[in-house]
Amino acid sequence: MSDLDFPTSAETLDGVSTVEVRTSANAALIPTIRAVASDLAARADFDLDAISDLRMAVDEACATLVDVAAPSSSLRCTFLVRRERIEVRAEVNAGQPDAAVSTDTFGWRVLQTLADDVQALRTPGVDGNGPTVGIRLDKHAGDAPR
Amino acid sequence: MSDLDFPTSAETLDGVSTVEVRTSANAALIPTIRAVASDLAARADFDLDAISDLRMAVDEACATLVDVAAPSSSLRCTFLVRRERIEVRAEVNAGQPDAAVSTDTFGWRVLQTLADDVQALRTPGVDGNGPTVGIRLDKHAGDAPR
Amino acid sequence: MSDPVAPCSRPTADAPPLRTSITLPQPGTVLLDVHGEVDTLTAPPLEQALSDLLAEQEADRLVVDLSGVTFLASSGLAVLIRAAHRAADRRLRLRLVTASRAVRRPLQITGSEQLFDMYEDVSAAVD
Amino acid sequence: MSDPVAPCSRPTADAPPLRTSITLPQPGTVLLDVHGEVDTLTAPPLEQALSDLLAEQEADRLVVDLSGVTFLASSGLAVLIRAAHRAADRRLRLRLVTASRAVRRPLQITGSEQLFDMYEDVSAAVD
Ligand SMILES: Nc1ncnc2c1ncn2[C@@H]1O[C@H](COP(=O)(O)OP(=O)(O)O)[C@@H](O)[C@H]1O
Ligand SMILES: Nc1ncnc2c1ncn2[C@@H]1O[C@H](COP(=O)(O)OP(=O)(O)O)[C@@H](O)[C@H]1O
Repeated sequence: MSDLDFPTSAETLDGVSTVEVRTSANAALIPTIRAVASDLAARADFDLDAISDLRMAVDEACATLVDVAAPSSSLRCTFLVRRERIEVRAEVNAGQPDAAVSTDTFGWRVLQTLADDVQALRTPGVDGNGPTVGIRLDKHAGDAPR
Repeated sequence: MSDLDFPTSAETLDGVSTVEVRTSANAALIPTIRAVASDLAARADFDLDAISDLRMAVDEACATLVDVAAPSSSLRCTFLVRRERIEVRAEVNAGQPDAAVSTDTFGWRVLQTLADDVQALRTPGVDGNGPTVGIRLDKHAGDAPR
Repeated sequence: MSDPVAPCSRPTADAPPLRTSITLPQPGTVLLDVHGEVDTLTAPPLEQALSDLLAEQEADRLVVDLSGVTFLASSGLAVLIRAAHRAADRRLRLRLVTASRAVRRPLQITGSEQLFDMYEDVSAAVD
Repeated sequence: MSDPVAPCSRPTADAPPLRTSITLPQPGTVLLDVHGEVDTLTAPPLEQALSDLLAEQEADRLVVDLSGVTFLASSGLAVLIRAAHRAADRRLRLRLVTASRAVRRPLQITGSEQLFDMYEDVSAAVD
């Protein structure tokens, strides 16, 4: 696990477009985050398999995090759209002090298959707050013609 | 014009789902915000005309704001999804001290036609910063069968 | 392709984003039709619908039509895989009808296809 | 509906989200085909394409096929309306082919339909 280094504003740095989506940590809002993932990948000229994979990977990451999020907390998902790849960072404030992303599940294995790179992130909570847990993933545009 | 009272987190209060999207204030990212608007309206069972109108209204509001945004600043767009209606608040930090949303344009007249209610918002800047300008709009789900 | 006329139709409980229904298109064949998105919220109603399908003890042909499914998450895959194992206990293989990339792709990349008999349209699957 | 064979095709400059091309399906008729989303970024290339269409002095029938347009913002509407005024200066009415709600709805709610002759398919519009 590595430290979280979460971008807080939505600047364009070096041709990177940033889109940050923040919702209540509620599974009912994950479909909207999936829609953002699909839209960004389609506009970044990802091939159809890569669009489908990114949509599923983002869903998986968000579903995993919503499961450990503190009640009434929020889910933050940032898309860094680069040339030929999209990096996604999702995070929540966890409810339990020992909360972490489980990496021994079927879902995590699927996530590893879908993304080109995936990492679980964790920053311990301060002052009795739960830790911040997150998932970072990278997806390349693919090369099949659309 | 009224004061900005912008929600900063994405809580669910009283059955209101909140989705906040933050991007660089760049017209190239407005299509993604349109996609969020369409997705939320479709899932909230808006009729097809109302989905189309909300998508166009959100586009218009964001395009207007991107025009007055300070360089390298961000565009923040919050969707409050209520029963039978969606409220949208979009805002940017403006570059010029006297910046405001123009309400004497064709675009603004179209926006008034598309939304059930629309308001220009403005908070003066402090310490030599430009003002924060925004647009709030309300759209009802409509009643045509889908 | 003619849609089989259902002699018996039982809509199962469904949250708005997922609609399922079970029909008996011909003797010995049971067809579960699924429409919508299968994600963490809708995997449980899909699991219930698959249990209803597997409860048809007389049937020797179990068909799941996923043509109307527009998204399939790992939680949905896991439910399908569990149903395949339960069918295997009865020496049956589930027949899946998959028309779109949104369904085929998750089955492919997880190597789960081998657990099912795959069809591209429902008429071939029930035949 | 048979697509008219183009004796002359000039693709105009386009950002990826908007594709335009002008063809002469028959003597006196010029057809501008537009594909993509017309918003604040792509209204300028549409305006250029409409200027090219209006520059066809020999033509007495100017057709804009918007069937491939998936989004039309007020900036795009304004460009179409300006083109209608320029056509009116030549005592011509632009013919618009609109197939989807994404295009029909903005024209309807702004009352701009009256400025154009509206068609539902391109073969009727060029005929
Ligand atoms: N790599 C895999 N490929 C195919 N099926 C798998 C794989 N891993 C697990 N499964 C199946 O998926 C189903 C759910 O797995 P399970 O371990 O219960 O879920 P989780 O890991 O999320 O707790 C089980 O029926 C299991 O056989
Ligand atoms: N309410 C309206 N309905 C139809 N067309 C209009 C309306 N208002 C303006 N227009 C037309 O739209 C075009 C653009 O309007 P204009 O005033 O130049 O844009 P803006 O108001 O954004 O500066 C003009 O050709 C004008 O005739």
